[in-house]
Amino acid sequence: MIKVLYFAWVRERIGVPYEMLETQSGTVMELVEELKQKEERYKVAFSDLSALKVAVDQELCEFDAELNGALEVAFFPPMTGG
Amino acid sequence: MIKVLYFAWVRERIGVPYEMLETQSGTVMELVEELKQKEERYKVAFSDLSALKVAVDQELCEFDAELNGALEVAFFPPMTGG
Amino acid sequence: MRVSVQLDDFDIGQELDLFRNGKSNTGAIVSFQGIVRNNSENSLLNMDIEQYPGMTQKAISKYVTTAVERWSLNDALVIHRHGKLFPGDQIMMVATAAIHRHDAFQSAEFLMDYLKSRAPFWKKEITKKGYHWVESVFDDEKALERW
Amino acid sequence: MRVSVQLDDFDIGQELDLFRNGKSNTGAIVSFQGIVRNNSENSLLNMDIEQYPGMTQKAISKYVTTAVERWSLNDALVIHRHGKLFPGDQIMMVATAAIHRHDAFQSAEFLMDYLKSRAPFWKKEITKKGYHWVESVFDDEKALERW
Repeated sequence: MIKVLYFAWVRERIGVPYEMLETQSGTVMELVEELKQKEERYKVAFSDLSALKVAVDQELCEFDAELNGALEVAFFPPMTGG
Repeated sequence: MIKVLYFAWVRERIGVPYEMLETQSGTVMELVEELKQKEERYKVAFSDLSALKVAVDQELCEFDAELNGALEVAFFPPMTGG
Repeated sequence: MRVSVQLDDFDIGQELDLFRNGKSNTGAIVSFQGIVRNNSENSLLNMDIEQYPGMTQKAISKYVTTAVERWSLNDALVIHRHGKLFPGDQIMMVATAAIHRHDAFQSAEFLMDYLKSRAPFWKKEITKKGYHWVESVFDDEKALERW
Repeated sequence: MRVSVQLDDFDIGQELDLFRNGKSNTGAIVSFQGIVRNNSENSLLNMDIEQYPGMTQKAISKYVTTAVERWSLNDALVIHRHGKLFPGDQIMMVATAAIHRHDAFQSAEFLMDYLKSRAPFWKKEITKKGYHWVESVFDDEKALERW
């Protein structure tokens, strides 16, 4: 089981702040493809990956990062704090 | 009459914070030479002009600046505020 | 070093007074204060700042540690608010303490650049017409290149 | 814009609170606080700051005006003390308010660089062994070249 979190407009498009998933995906990219197959709202949220960032276990990483053993994956737009 | 002011160690070497002078000097440099002729303490204070700065009427300037009509000339070491 | 992510407002004077005490070789303290500013039409009702709770504190602490080491700081402080904020409210502050001013300035700018683009906060602006998520600015991403 | 040359201490929190109020498009405030730091032998008894009364206010105001124009600042503040100061005491502060952080940082650094080398103040350090005038640092003069 992996916890998948969504923030800002990604959360709004997907409709939940997080969900627990059973997945065989080996990388973030594979997880994204798996989600896009599932339902239209994921397809909308992940339509332009260049507008998104991802963190695995609360560390920023690239979409080709591996998931092995990760507890948490988060998707969100570029940060705008400060 | 012109008011000549001294600050920091220049003031200490010359012994007064300011003095009123009657002078015919046309430039700061001529005034310096005039003072150096007067007494030893001025010779000591003005021995190394590269260690000194000058302001005419409260504006920083060079030693070749003209004095015509100036009310105030000040000599001091480089500033160390802030 | 202190990092605080909080809903509540803070008193910058009190924070700077606490921050100043007890380091006898500190000669320079730089602070940055971020404030909710109105938009050009003056139509901002409020702002809502979302965060990634588990990651925020950790991410900021990493940049603070980097800054303290890189510029030999005596101390560094970051306070960042989340939740509902109104025009004129304080969003966040950074403070850095060093022997010399250049290190204090550089490290504060470094921290600001990283907080802007790498700390997991997202700003939503609510106006009379509705709301929108603030978009990241190319210049903010670009600003990281100089460090 | 405010420039104050004074003997008395100031409350940086109170100053920043006053400074923040009333400009609805200010998004960034940078402050610098200069503090009397002890020397490496920890032997500093006190510092004495001499000024050129007629010129100080005028010289600082000139640099503040330059900064406000060059970086489109909403406001700028300089407070500089003179007289007898002790280790840990505040010497001075600068604050700049802008729409964006980069202008606030740049203008505060510019003001500090100019205050250091162009405002007529001279620092004397009094230690157990006697006193000496603080010498200007080559780097401080050099810092002006970038502006």
